[in-house]
Amino acid sequence: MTDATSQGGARPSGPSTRLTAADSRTKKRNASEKRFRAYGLAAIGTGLFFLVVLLTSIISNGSTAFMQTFIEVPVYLDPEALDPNGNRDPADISKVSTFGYNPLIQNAVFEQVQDKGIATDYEDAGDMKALISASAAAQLRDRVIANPDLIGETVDFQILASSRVDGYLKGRVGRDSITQDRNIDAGHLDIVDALREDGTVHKSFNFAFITGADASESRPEQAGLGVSMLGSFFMMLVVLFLALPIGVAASIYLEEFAPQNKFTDFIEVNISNLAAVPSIVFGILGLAAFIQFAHLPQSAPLVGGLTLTLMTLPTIVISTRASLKAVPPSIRDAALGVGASKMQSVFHHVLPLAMPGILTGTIIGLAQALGETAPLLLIGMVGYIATNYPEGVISGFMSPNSAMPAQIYEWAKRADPAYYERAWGGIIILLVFLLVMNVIAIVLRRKFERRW
Amino acid sequence: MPVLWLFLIVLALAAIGFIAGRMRVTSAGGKRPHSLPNYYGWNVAMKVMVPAYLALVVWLLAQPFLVNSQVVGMLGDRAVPEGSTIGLVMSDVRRVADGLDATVAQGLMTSEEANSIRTEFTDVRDRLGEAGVALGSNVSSEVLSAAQTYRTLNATGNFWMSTVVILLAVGGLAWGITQSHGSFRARNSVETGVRIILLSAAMLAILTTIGIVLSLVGNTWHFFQIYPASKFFGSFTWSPSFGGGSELGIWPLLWGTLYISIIALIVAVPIGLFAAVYLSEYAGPRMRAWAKPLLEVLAGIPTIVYGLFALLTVGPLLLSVFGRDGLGWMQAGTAVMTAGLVMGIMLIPFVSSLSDDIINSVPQSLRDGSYGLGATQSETIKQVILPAALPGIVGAVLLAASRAIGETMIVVFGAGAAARLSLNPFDAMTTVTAKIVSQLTGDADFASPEALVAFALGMTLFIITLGLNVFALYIVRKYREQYE
Amino acid sequence: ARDNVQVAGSSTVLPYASIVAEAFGENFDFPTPVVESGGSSAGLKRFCEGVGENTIDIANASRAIRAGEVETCAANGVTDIIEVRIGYDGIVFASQQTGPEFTAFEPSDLYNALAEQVLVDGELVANPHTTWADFNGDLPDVEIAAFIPGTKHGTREVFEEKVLLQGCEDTGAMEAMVAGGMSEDDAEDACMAVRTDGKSVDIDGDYTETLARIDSNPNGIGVFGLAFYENNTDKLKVATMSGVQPTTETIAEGEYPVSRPLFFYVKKAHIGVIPGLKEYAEFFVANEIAGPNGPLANYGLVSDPELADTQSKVSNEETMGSNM
Amino acid sequence: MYDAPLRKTDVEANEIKISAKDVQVFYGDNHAIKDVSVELQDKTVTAFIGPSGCGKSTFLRCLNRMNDTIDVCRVEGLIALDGEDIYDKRVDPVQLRAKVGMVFQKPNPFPKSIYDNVAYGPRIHGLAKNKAELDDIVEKALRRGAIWNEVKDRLHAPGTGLSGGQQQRLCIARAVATEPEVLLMDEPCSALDPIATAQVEELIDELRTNYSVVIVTHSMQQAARVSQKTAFFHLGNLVEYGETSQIFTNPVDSRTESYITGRIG
Amino acid sequence: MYDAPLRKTDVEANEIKISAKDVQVFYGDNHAIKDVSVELQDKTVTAFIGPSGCGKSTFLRCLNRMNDTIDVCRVEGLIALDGEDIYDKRVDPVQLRAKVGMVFQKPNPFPKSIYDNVAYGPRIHGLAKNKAELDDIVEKALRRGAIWNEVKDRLHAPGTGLSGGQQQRLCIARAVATEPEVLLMDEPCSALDPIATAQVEELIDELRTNYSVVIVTHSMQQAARVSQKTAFFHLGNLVEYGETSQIFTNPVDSRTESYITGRIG
Ligand SMILES: Nc1ncnc2c1ncn2[C@@H]1O[C@H](COP(=O)(O)OP(=O)(O)OP(=O)(O)O)[C@@H](O)[C@H]1O
Ligand SMILES: Nc1ncnc2c1ncn2[C@@H]1O[C@H](COP(=O)(O)OP(=O)(O)OP(=O)(O)O)[C@@H](O)[C@H]1O
Ligand SMILES: [Mg+2]
Ligand SMILES: [Mg+2]
Ligand SMILES: O=P([O-])([O-])[O-]
Repeated sequence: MTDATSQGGARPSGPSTRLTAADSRTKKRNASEKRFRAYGLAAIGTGLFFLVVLLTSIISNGSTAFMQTFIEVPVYLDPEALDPNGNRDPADISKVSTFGYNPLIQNAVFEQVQDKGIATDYEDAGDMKALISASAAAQLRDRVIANPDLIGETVDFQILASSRVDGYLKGRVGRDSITQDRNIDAGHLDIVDALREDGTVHKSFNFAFITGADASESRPEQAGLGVSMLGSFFMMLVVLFLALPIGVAASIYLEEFAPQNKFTDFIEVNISNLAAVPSIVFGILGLAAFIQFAHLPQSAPLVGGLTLTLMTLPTIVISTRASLKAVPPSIRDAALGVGASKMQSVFHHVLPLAMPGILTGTIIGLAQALGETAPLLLIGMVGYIATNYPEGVISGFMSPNSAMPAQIYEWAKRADPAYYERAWGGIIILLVFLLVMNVIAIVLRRKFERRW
Repeated sequence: MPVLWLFLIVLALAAIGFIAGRMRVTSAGGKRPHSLPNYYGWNVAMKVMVPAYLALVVWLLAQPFLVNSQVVGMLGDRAVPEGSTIGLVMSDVRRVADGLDATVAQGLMTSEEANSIRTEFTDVRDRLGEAGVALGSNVSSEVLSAAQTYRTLNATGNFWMSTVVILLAVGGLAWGITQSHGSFRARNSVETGVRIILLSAAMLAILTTIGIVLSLVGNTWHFFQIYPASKFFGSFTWSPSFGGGSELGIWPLLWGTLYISIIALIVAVPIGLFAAVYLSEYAGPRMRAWAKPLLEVLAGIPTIVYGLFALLTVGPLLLSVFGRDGLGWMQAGTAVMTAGLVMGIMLIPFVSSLSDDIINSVPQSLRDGSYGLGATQSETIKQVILPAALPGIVGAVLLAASRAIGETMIVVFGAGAAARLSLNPFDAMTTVTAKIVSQLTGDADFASPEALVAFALGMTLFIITLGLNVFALYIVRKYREQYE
Repeated sequence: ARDNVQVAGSSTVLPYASIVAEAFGENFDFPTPVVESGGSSAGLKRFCEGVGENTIDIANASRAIRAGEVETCAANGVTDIIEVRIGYDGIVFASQQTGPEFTAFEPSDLYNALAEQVLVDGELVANPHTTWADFNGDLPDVEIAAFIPGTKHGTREVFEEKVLLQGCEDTGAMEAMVAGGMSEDDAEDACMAVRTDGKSVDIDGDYTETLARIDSNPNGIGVFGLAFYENNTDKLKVATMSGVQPTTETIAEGEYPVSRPLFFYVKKAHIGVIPGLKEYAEFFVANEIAGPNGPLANYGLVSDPELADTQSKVSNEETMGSNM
Repeated sequence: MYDAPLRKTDVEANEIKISAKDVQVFYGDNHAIKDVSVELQDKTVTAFIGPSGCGKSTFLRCLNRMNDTIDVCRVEGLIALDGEDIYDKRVDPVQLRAKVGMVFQKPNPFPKSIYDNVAYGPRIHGLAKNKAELDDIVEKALRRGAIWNEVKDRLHAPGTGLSGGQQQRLCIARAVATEPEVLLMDEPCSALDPIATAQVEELIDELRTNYSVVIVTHSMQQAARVSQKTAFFHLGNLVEYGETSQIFTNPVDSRTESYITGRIG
Repeated sequence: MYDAPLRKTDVEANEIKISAKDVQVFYGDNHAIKDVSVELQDKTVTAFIGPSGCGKSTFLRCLNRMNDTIDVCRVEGLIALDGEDIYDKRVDPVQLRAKVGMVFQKPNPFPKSIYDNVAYGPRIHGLAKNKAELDDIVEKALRRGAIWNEVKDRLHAPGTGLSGGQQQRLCIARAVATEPEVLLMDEPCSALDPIATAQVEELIDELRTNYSVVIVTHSMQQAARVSQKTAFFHLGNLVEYGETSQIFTNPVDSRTESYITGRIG
């Protein structure tokens, strides 16, 4: 074939080779090119395929969480039960506990059943309990305490149906499966069917799932993600405003200023090692450092944010350093040559060019922080916590709260299958939250991208 | 003066200083100043803020201690009821003091009243209750007077704090402004400041490391006192049990960690790299704009979802191929393979996105050089671009590997909880991290080796990964010296 | 200053604690207590960290506090602890609703299926059984696949002691071991050793994971808490143990053998300091909450027949170690 | 297979290697090459001259489709190599560039060793059967690039650690190592000292016996010395194209004349 | 011998601007500059000539401590600017580089607009009080860089989209915009056509009235045309340094002579 040593350097195929007709070697190379390209496409395809599979299973499992079954009934607010002293004194009214409100609601539903002439074997209003969410009494009580004048009147009241009823309408609970169920009977389902006919029982969009607070095990129908979303929000604020600047600053120091010595090597190794520390160990650290040592409040998003900051830092540092490294030295030279200081050359030229990588690191780091549960376990943000809206910004950072992934994790563990659907629904919200969070970074990243 | 106010005042002074410092050099005329006017501004602002805020922080940290010890001294032992501690009494004191503050703030009590009320004449619990401050019990007279002292001390402290901070700020302002003349090297001064900031940011990594070591070392020590290190490092069995007599050998867990991480990387690195290469070299801008963020969603899906995905989808799928009905290699859906595959999927964006950015910043002239020689695009990528981007790609892969080592949920759901040494990737195994979590959140006596082993595991893993990182640094260095 | 009650600990107790906390928040002027999960051990550890606002007030536990833990507590100044038993957690064996007929077990069946060593024809051998019918013709002839709590769970201890050990004695394996020269203690340990060939799978996660395993394996048998089972009766069917159906009643009466008590521990020093602490503890054990008709029992807690004692203990703030 | 090379020096007889017809190049809205038609002969050195920014590099890059890599760049018109339209859809730019090699204006060594820089092309084109053959090819190329003596002791040092002129010669060596039929050289001697320049010019002369060479240069002397044909570009137009001797002694166009006579370098 | 017009030359009276004494430069083990001592005069153009790879760029980069950025590079000996040791610890390299500007061998525009490329230096040095003044400075610099006409309509287009020669002139404009006292130019005309070269040479001549200029060039003619002093480097040694006219007409060292006479450029 080739005689590479011959004078003048003969080519295997003279000038006559046509450009459009490839020789065998070119064919091979082109085939390998095609293969390579196909691998790339296949890799992206695989990634996207998994994404689609995951998203479909998330959406198909979770979309039902956004609909909820309600019962709409007029409730008579019996003064005898709610204000035994008859003086409308708020202090007295608030002495009546939720247990006092339950019969009123059960009566209301039972009357509705009788008014509509629905045939049923139940004779006692108390039997209606299975249809009604335990949250209804608390809701009604709040409303009465806020407006004691309502007592004695009949108010139209939209109450949550119990999770079993909701499950029945969503097809999760079937007539044969309830034969084993202690909480609800076939007779109840007959009533539900009848009430649904006339619209007393209906499904509608459940804003409370997005905005509401967590509920106890026995009230899945009431549980919402709103409060823990705020928890995540405040944590992410902490992470973003600490991890990003600190991470970028540390990277700049290490990549651009640090002298090459044992000490900076030590810092460098430490940072990459921190990336491999299991997140739960950061929880141990957070508990020791922030709660036990610094006496910050327990279960507070501030502490969670600080802990996650420490966890996210290595990710940001590693990606930032990688992209700083990729900026060609001639750019630095150019800046130094016109008399810019090192600091100026870094901040004016190198950093903007490294921005895409920094933003990528931020996106990935924040995504990781947003989805992390394990460290929160140890600083008290997992469990039954997200029950109250924080009042104001300071309490947003300081008062006990959970976070979205912790809430979802908690729901996924709960026994009532109604929580299973909510866990998936929660994941949908989490992903939307993540996307919203990332859009800014992605848009910025596209702005900064350039080739030179 | 509330801290926020103080903070804002200093900030305002800094702003004034900035403008003044700037103005002084710009209006001076004559020779061109050493640095840009803004640097003089920043120099003054820095001199206003740094000492003042430092003092503020130190004061805020120290004052509670001092006030506390004063009040504690005043209370004496007498005031501490049986079974309580001075610490708890103090938190009662603080709560009452805060309560009085809140009541005064809401206008339910005058401040003289707050300082003079006595338990004998007023039901303090009730009065505070009106302001929405709940107390656990009735307030004793000692506590109330201690709370009143506490308030006065704090008020004095706050007064002096404000004075000192403002004085410092003003002093800094004066100092900074006198410095603001053309020959002063303001830029160098500011840059030194910035450099110190950068260095301290890097030092945070060391602080974190020290923190981790400190929070692990005590309990690890404890563990090795009740469980011999020789067995921990020497035994090949991991079988904790509540009744005692557990065997806690780390090897099966280390092996599981290694095995699962390797499989995860075998999945993630090629897919991620190929995806990155395609995105940065082949894909059109539209595709890139969409595919990259979409792949990044994979990194944002909570790991519990991956865990469930492993358990419910991937496990059964693998079982149908490699299980009894297929090749017969697999006992159950949960296995190293299941967890590794799913973890690999999660790690794809770690490799792809970062590498994409790095590859994208390889100068175009190198590509041109290669195309000009008649190289195909893939040859260019394989032989010119990837080597040039290698340091960054190594970083991305290390990051992914780190994530793989640290991951829990996927292992718990996907790999099974069996600790065993086996070569079969279709066997169930578990990892160090998963066991740290399970032993830490388990039911065992927290002073028993079964619970404390979590710390020893954490410590060991920490040291091992440290060693690996030192090794990686060494390799990267060696490689880097060859080129560039 | 902290003004909410801070609770941490067992994830088994968490559901009940959350129901109580929710009702407490609705009906009292105190803020809703914060109930963290994280496991009995972690909860007690934080409980014993010391007294003061930055430590928790109550630890939930699915087992009694151990002597060593009490010592650590004392060393850290946590001396006065009120132990509150809230009821019992039933532990049940369940399988897929539509799966094979696993309806009745004896401890010996589970022993034969899951132990490391079993007695076959009078000989102690490594467990050779692959199907349930291998040793008990009444059981379905399907492959053994059991999902039992991992070694982190207290339930595992109960399972080992009340089922495996019992089965070991019932089958005579225990006797054979002792006869074979083992000490009593070693024999007990051997009885409780679970086979490691993959027929028995440890679950380190929670019952949802066990349920998912059973869902994907029709022959699977799983160990669940009673409350969990009762919420998932549409998917699971429960087996009797020694002929007794597990219900809150049979467990309360002591007929169903496999159960464990649940507790919470109150730091007495915090009573009077943390607003609502005592009220919460009292509310938890009040009849309308923890009684046989209260929401906790409704949810699956086996209510404690001696609830009245507990109530008086709480209201008198009786600590452990003082005369009870 | 391959017949022994014909050594012809007389220009007239040479066939046309590359022909361009009505070529237009746009960078976005910027019309950088306007209506250029030219026929470049085989076994000939053609020089492109013209003031900076007139489009010499741009046009050169059209000849082996290097412009494909610039997003904003759009090429119209017909360019044919051996009669084949190189912008034809079926044409593989890779094969084209293997035939039409290029030395860039800014030296761009790969961040690899000097050896690997040169061996890169022969490796991808499979020009060597074994290591020894490859070593040979590398040495020969470096010799032809007039840099062998300077780098023979540091073949495995990075190519980016060379001086500017050394890098430029390395890039020349790299380009000739793949034995292209046409070699496009964009100011190959801009960073070279006179001696190195002479060596490169010798190389160009040697290459001419088998291949065609197109060289962009700012040095009239160099154009006059090495080329047989010269093309003068101005503001994107090909103003004049012809025998080098004629262009330098007797330009037709006034712009050419003023460019040449205004010469200094 | 050499006969291009020598522009004269009032060398005598100028003081010494930069003095180097026993300078050694190492790249790792590679001893690139050996024992160089030289005194560069104020208001004078000094040319560095010598074969490729002899250490001209390296020595040039020592004069404003650009070598600090190369990890493996180590400088020994004394270099003083206006009598002050520039490698003294107390010396701020930034201030030094503001005084001693540099044009690099490979054009390296920032990936920013043309305007921003030039305005960057004046901005960080605070040379303009307002936008109008800055515009003025930019325009003046671009004019001095002989590129104003080509870019005045695209000041906000990226500097990286210019032709090679245009980039080089942009870099010259960028360097003069900051008004350095000493300007180091590493082959500033290598990619320039004769006309642009003449314009740059004019600029250099103009600069000389106030500043010192050091220029590395491979063109003997250029060295002869623009410089008053010439230094000839060979294999890392400063072989000869003296009046340009003397070096070119009457070199002392035989190596100088053979380099000059072997000229082709
Ligand atoms: N970054 C570097 N690392 C290692 N060696 C280098 C580096 N830069 C230059 N050298 C070596 O130092 C010597 C002098 O290089 P220098 O760039 O100063 O040459 P020069 O005179 O400018 O040549 P040219 O005219 O080709 O630009 C050369 O042998 C070169 O290979
Ligand atoms: N990538 C690009 N994007 C936009 N415009 C460009 C680009 N490259 C070149 N140009 C413009 O096209 C015109 C021709 O440029 P070209 O590089 O072909 O000039 P040239 O003749 O090679 O000049 P020089 O001798 O300075 O290298 C110039 O006006 C230049 O600014
Ligand atoms: Mg050009
Ligand atoms: Mg040079
Ligand atoms: O969470 P547990 O301690 O009950 O297993």
